[in-house]
Amino acid sequence: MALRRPYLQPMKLLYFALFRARIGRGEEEIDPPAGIRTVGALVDWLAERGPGYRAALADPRLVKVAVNQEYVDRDHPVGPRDEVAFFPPVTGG
Amino acid sequence: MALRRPYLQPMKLLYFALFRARIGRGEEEIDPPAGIRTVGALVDWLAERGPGYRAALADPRLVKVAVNQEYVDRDHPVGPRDEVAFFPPVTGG
Amino acid sequence: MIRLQREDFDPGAEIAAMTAGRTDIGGLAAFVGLVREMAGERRIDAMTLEHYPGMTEKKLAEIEAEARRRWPLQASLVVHRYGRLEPGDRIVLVVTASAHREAALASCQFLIDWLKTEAPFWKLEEGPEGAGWVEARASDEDAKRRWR
Amino acid sequence: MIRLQREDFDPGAEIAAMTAGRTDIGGLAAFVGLVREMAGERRIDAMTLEHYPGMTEKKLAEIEAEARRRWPLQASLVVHRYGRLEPGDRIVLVVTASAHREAALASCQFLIDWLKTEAPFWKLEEGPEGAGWVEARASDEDAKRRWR
Repeated sequence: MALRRPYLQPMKLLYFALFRARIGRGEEEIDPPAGIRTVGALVDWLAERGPGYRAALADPRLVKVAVNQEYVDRDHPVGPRDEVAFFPPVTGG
Repeated sequence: MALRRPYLQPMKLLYFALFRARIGRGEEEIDPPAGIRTVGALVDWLAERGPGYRAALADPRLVKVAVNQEYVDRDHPVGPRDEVAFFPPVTGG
Repeated sequence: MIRLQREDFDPGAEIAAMTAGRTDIGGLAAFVGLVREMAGERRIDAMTLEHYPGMTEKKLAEIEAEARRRWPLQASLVVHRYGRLEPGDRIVLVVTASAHREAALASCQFLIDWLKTEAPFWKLEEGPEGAGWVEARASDEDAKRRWR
Repeated sequence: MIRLQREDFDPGAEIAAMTAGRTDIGGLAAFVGLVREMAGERRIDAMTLEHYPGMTEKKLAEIEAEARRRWPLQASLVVHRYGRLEPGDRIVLVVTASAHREAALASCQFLIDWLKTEAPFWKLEEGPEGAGWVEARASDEDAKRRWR
């Protein structure tokens, strides 16, 4: 029997507003390297994926992150099957 | 020719709410003695006119006075033809 | 605008009229005061609002003018009723509109706080144990003092 | 109650529904946010409100629950629209009702302040010079910080 790769439990990433525009998509499923265990590590890894990602995620003060629909800090853990959303500061109301 | 008495330019007094109930009327015209030149003197003089007046005007903190529809203090002047209103602290809204 | 009236008012109609056709209002704040059935432990069957005709209109106009000096308002409205009211009836309406929410919210609160301590109204409550004049609350004076 | 919807709402109908048949509400506070034609120097032709489906409802419900923990409220309502809006259109409605005016006014302000910084909405403005995402205002963070 073949080994199950972690790819089968991917992480779901969501991008909103300006980030969606810069990255060019609203969502994607990814399978980050095993070493990526925190929001901060994930942001740094994503920023290396291309200029759109880099532009969106460059300024940490302007990057809000929600894991499973809760606001979290850079040291919050992330793992397979998490829904991780990236967006600029909110402007509703 | 007869002397014109100050009575011909009386002061108009108004009483509201609890004061009207205690004094037994909502308004009256009076001709106070010549020495009554301030709100404070007028209040003290009125308080001697009977138990209803005394009950209404006994506690200075609970007596609000308006002269010609403006809130005033005890040392504000009063004179003939003024409209002087007495009432407890307001409770609208 | 200020209005002193015996009859009821419609908050929704007043809000709609204030914003109709306008594109310069970013925030609108409203306050409605109503007659409660219970005032602390006392039950209220009815309430009669007495006022000082002439001075009431004057003070309401002054209070509104003061709000408009303090905040950049696109529109403002104070409607206050007098006469006999029953539990559930509306007493007072304050509506303020501004380009920004902060001015609308602060001026609405200012208007109701000032009105409570400056406008010559008095409430006579009727309940099972008879009628009595409502006493002024120290907290209303405190609320006004915030705005000095 | 919270509602997230594309369609318009009627502030008057919501206020009337909240107070209908009740005699335990002494004060009701409402805030309506609207699209302005001018945002500072920029003219706005339209605005699109994007949000995070699922999280938006969750955060709005949390914000409302927090207000009800902090103040004794008889009723509360937050309605927020999303999608494309034009100048003069309503965006958001907050209504709170309490026995006392202080709780109604404070909780209404709290709800709109928190919503501005906590609820995942973003505004894309379209004007004569193209479209651009609205940037968050530091003053909104300051407004929220009052309530810590």
